[in-house]
Amino acid sequence: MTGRRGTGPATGGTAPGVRGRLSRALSPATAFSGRHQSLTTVVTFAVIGIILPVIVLFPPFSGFGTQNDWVGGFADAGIFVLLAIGLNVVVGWAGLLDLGYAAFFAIGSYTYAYGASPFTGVHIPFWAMLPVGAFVAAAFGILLGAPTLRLRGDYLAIVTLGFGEIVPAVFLNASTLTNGTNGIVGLDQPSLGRLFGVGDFGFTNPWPYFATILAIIAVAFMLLSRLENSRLGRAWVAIREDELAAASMGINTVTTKLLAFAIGASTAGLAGVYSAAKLSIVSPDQFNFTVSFTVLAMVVLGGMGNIWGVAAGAFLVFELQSQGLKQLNTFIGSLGLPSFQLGPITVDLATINFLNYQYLLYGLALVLMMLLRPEGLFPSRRRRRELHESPDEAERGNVELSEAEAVEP
Amino acid sequence: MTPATAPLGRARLSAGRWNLALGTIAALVAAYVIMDLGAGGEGQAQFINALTIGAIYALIALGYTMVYGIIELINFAHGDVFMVGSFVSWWLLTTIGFSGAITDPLLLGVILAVGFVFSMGVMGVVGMIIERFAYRPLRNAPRLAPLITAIGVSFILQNVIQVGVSNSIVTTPQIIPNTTLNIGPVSIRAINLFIIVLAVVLMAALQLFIGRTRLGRAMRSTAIDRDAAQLMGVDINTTIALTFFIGSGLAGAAGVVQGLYFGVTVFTLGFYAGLFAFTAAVLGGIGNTTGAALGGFVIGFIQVIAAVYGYGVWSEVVVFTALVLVLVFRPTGILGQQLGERA
Amino acid sequence: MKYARMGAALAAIAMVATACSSSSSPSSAASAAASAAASGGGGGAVVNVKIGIELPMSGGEAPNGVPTANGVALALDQIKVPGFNVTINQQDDAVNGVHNPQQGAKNIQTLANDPTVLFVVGPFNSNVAQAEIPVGNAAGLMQCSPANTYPGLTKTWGGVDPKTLRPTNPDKIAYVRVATTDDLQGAAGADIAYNIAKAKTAYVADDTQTYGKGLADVFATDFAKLGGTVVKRDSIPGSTTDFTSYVTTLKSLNPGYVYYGGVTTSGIGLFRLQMAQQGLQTIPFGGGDGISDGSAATKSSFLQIAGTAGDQNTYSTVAATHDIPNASAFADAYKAKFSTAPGAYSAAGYACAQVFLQALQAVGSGVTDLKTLREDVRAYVADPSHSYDTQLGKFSFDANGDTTQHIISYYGFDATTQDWKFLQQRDFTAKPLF
Amino acid sequence: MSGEQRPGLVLDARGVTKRFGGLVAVRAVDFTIPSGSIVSLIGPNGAGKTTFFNVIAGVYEPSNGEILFNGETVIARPRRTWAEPIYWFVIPTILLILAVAALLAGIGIIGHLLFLATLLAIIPALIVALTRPRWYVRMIGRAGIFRSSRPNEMVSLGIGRTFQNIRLFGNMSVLENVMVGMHSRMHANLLDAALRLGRHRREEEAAVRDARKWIKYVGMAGYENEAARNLPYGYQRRLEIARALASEPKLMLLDEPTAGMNPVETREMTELIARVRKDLGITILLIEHDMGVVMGVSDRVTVLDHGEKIAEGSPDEVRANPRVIEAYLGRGAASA
Repeated sequence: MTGRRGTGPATGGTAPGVRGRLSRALSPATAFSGRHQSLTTVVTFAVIGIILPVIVLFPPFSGFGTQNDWVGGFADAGIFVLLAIGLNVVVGWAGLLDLGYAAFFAIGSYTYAYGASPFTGVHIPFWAMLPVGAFVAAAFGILLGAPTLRLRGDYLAIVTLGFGEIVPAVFLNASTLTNGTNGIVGLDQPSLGRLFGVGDFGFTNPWPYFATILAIIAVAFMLLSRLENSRLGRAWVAIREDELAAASMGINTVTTKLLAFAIGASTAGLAGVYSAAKLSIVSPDQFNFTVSFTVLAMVVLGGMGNIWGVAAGAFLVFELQSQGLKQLNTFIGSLGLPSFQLGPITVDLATINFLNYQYLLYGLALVLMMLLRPEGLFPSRRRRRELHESPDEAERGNVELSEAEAVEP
Repeated sequence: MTPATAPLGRARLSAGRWNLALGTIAALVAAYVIMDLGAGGEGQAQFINALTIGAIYALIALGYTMVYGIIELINFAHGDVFMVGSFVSWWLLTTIGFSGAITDPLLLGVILAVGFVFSMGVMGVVGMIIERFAYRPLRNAPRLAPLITAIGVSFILQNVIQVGVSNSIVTTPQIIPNTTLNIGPVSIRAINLFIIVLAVVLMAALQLFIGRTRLGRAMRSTAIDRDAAQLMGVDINTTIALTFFIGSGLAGAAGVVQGLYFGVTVFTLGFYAGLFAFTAAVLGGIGNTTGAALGGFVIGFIQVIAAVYGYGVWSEVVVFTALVLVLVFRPTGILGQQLGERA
Repeated sequence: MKYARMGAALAAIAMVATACSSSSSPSSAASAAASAAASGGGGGAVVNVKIGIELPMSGGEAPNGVPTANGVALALDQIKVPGFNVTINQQDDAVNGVHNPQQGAKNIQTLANDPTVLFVVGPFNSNVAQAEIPVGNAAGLMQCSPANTYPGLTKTWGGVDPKTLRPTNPDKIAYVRVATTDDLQGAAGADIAYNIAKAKTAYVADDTQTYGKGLADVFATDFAKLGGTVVKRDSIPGSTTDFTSYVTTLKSLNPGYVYYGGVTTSGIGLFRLQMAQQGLQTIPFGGGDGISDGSAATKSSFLQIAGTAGDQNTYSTVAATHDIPNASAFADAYKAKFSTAPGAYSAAGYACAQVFLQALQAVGSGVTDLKTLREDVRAYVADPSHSYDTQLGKFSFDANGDTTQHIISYYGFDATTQDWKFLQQRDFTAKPLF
Repeated sequence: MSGEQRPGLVLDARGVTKRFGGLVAVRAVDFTIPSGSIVSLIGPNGAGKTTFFNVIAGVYEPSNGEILFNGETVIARPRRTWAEPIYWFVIPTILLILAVAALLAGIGIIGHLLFLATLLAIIPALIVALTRPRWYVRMIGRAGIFRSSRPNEMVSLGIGRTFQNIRLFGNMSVLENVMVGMHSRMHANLLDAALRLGRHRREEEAAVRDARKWIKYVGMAGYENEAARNLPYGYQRRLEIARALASEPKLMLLDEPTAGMNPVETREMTELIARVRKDLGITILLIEHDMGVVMGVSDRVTVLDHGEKIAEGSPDEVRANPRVIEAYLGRGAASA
């Protein structure tokens, strides 16, 4: 990310050519956004909030659905954007691989279900439940993290994966407390109490939801990007790069990692509360490992570490999944391509349902992305450095090895 | 880089070996007693069930642990390699044209041998291909990168089977006759005995291979220090490919066993099997082949005990709780070596 | 969740119907279509309206959704309502190949946003329905599910009032279903176990899913009410393929009957297979329509997976009348149009479409305002006094939106045909179990 | 060397022993560093220098002995007491096992009571974990199972260090590297940063100013925005020192700061080290192989061999010590 607190855009001195000229040309704007980051965030989201609903009125988007459909879809995409930027804190910044992220999403959702449904008979307003859900998810993040964050990265991955399986399993099997597989239904709708003329959000009008998720994301963005450029954000990156060196620079690695975990979890908690309120039911099978892996794919494809890239990645992947592949079916079907022989198999593109190949496409995207463009579509500057290895990196690896040996008696 | 990953090969437990043996026996006795209490007279049968699925987990876990030992990568696709292996054996047996038990012992032996060799070979090659294209280019990249390609490969394998073969359960011919053998006081079905013996033989062969052969030494030395091994003339690429071949081959064998024992396979099989097998590898101490086998049996017993007492739905929770507890108190697993201070 | 995973059941129905009805009555659906087409000529301007379809259409769940949607399409082909041109707005609630409540809610919203959509056929899965009912209720858009059987969607169940699913207009029904609920099917299962298989003790298991668990719970309750004893109640996660330890447990309990609530994809066939492996194939085994999914020759069906050795003691139920009118004509027409045999829910989809078309015919003449029309259709279908003559027989919807057709068909395994054989059907309205 | 600490000692290590399994890497070493001095630790390869160094830096815990920093015990062999949080979990776990056992055995009432007791026993731990997470982690850290916070605590106390093989944050800029060094001197917490309170902004601005100052001090002005991994080797060494200086240490541990340098770079580095002591009054502990450097800057030299201290004194005394000659110079005469 460029522009940390008035130091101006750090072009790194090595960006020649077009990129350099471009960044020089844009430098007043970049400098402004560097200084007034939060204002920029708010303005950006306001612009997004206006542009997105407008752009879908025009072809080709208008052909795929009405404006209301699109806006409803954007509101759903917002859930994944929120999840992705939360996971980005854990994976992209602190470098901890969390494969059970959906667990915190589930915890946020069930928190809302307990706080605002006929199931418990408690009816706390949605707005109050947002911070509560975030807090509860964060608390579980700490409870899980405290014993396990000492573990090495890969072990952490498997423990989080396990946690991601345990949480839905508990919601499924502790049926007296959670209504089991049927889930908890009839959750309260958010309400503004006649403010702006909006009472209950209801089920038919997507606009209040769209505005709400946009606001939640904007706030999350503001807070998270402030963290990125703070003492804490630097500590996360330092831990990701070299944990021992980070500890030797005075960083309490456990606390810092725990904070990353808790903040990531709380963002998922927010998403969970919002999603539960929008859907008005929670059931255990909404939170299986597909959710965790999808969000991880979004983070990786978007560009680990770059909060804007991750958000864009999540948005694109979600829209591709919910609109793109379906349209691809229609599109290819409309081309009227002839079928052809591929060895013993007859391939008829028109009959292929691309929705069936979502996993294949995900998988290929993940592999190719790692092989060809490991930093993702919209990489952060730092990640680009890290993932495109210079020749002396290999040397560095050797150096580390011998250091490790030296540490051994 | 970790200073001291437990190397492949026999657990370096000179003093602890007796403890290990005694501990294992004590644990087995305890497990038997617990099962017998809950199983209402079928304790022995349940014990054999646990040993059998433990053996399957152990076979899969070996692949995880070998790959981890040598390149420190959680090969997330390994569970799906196992799944594909079960489909390969399904394809072979249905293509040859068997649908039921084969009673002629000679023919059965031949078919089994062909089936295992074929599946193990095919899956070994698949494993090598995966390594060559998805992991090798990333060998010096940050650790997250190959982990993510592994997840990607897992998606690809699942989807290929789902779309290309079947999106539902397929039935595999069970060619081993359903007979019960009585050996002294023990009554055991032929298939269970076959699986347990097969797993033990394969594991023993693996130990011998790693411990006694030149290639095994190459693997061990690569696991301990890749650069030093290279300097000593070990061909790293070949050695790592070989590791993948063996690990994936074992998963292929487990795939055949899956078909023979349960009679079905399905494209989603790999995820949970892989999850449990990897947990087994970590429980036992990853990088340690004996530990992986031990972990596999531990998980088998946990699952069966949970089922016996009517808590089958909680077995997943119990397994992962056990994993967290073991890692908290012994961060390197049951048989893992103590790592250096920093990891 | 499931209404009738009964592709084969339908095929069987078709065969039986061919055998005994001897095609004396021509297809009433076809004739209705013909007469409608004939009389519909003079109505003036034709109003373009749509019927929404909201089913899982991709991935592993395509076999559920596609044939059902085809049933709807077939109905639209065959039956014309004068003055209206009915087309389809198709939505898919599968994400990554798995049904997804979030997507379902979004789809129903999309359908509600399309002013020409007057009626929706779907959803398929109960938890998708739970997410959709509030939306459809708020939008005043009538939904007809061909497949939901979870009782809690329409009546108080497990202490939950279905009105919580309708927060916007609690007293307005915007969801009906043509499937009989699981409480009757569970009761039918208990009936089979106690009265047909003459078992006094039973082992009951489920696959932890809504459908399976509901069914198994009802079975356990009703079996006890009939005087039997449930020796053990197990839940087995659907992802498992290892049932050996459960079967071994079963062996030590030696019950007179085994009832397993769930669907084939959860591995129930495997349970039966492993029972046979451990020599327990003589214990009668029963399940719901989740296992009535075809003969032993059908790929991935319960009977194929279970293997056929000694399975004469296997029973299943289907929550529908066995004597479907004109089954053969329906099967033929379906085959002619889609060149495959009808799927498990094709007839149910067809029936849902018929409900809509008959309602449209009743309220539609002269109304051109689509908003009014949508509400009129909803109100007509929600009114318990109206009845419908459909592919599933004649029925109406009660005040909750449930079908009044409470007929469960009983099937048993027939070793000679290697298929399910119709045993009897029981009308629970006329002849309740208790 | 027991008894009250003498005035003027920054560091006082008493009987430090470190074992790795059966291997004793450091054996009962007493070691002191007077305030404001430059002390060198030398010894042949494998003598336990780096191990000892890592014990002081908090990376390893000593198997025995204690280390006093500014007269306060900061590192000692951890002892477990029953008050430690880990035991809060032991009791509930035992209760839970008993409860499950009782339930399985069919003694429902006892099982339920035990289960209740489990909840009661775990609640204090949960409350602490939820309300005071930092404190909870610190307490757990003391229990000896989750020790990780040692090195950073040493930094907070005033010990900065460099590494034998450079461990910079390669993908961060030079400026960021130095700012990470200031971590323990900065106080902005999560809320300050998230809400960007004035305190945080002022602190960040001051941090940038200070970081630039340190970069200039080690002679790297103009490289602020360069990625650390792209720096030339000598600069990487300097940056490590700048990063360590940024934590405002009282004692700086330099692990072979001139390793791999050419004579010019070595001379510059030696000058820098001397300057750090002179300008900033920072005490320095040096591990070094280059005897020229050691003899040139050190006030005192300590020699380790096979984990034991074999000599201590001024450079000249050590040079003349026969045991040292035998153990070290005798074999490595070329470097003497």
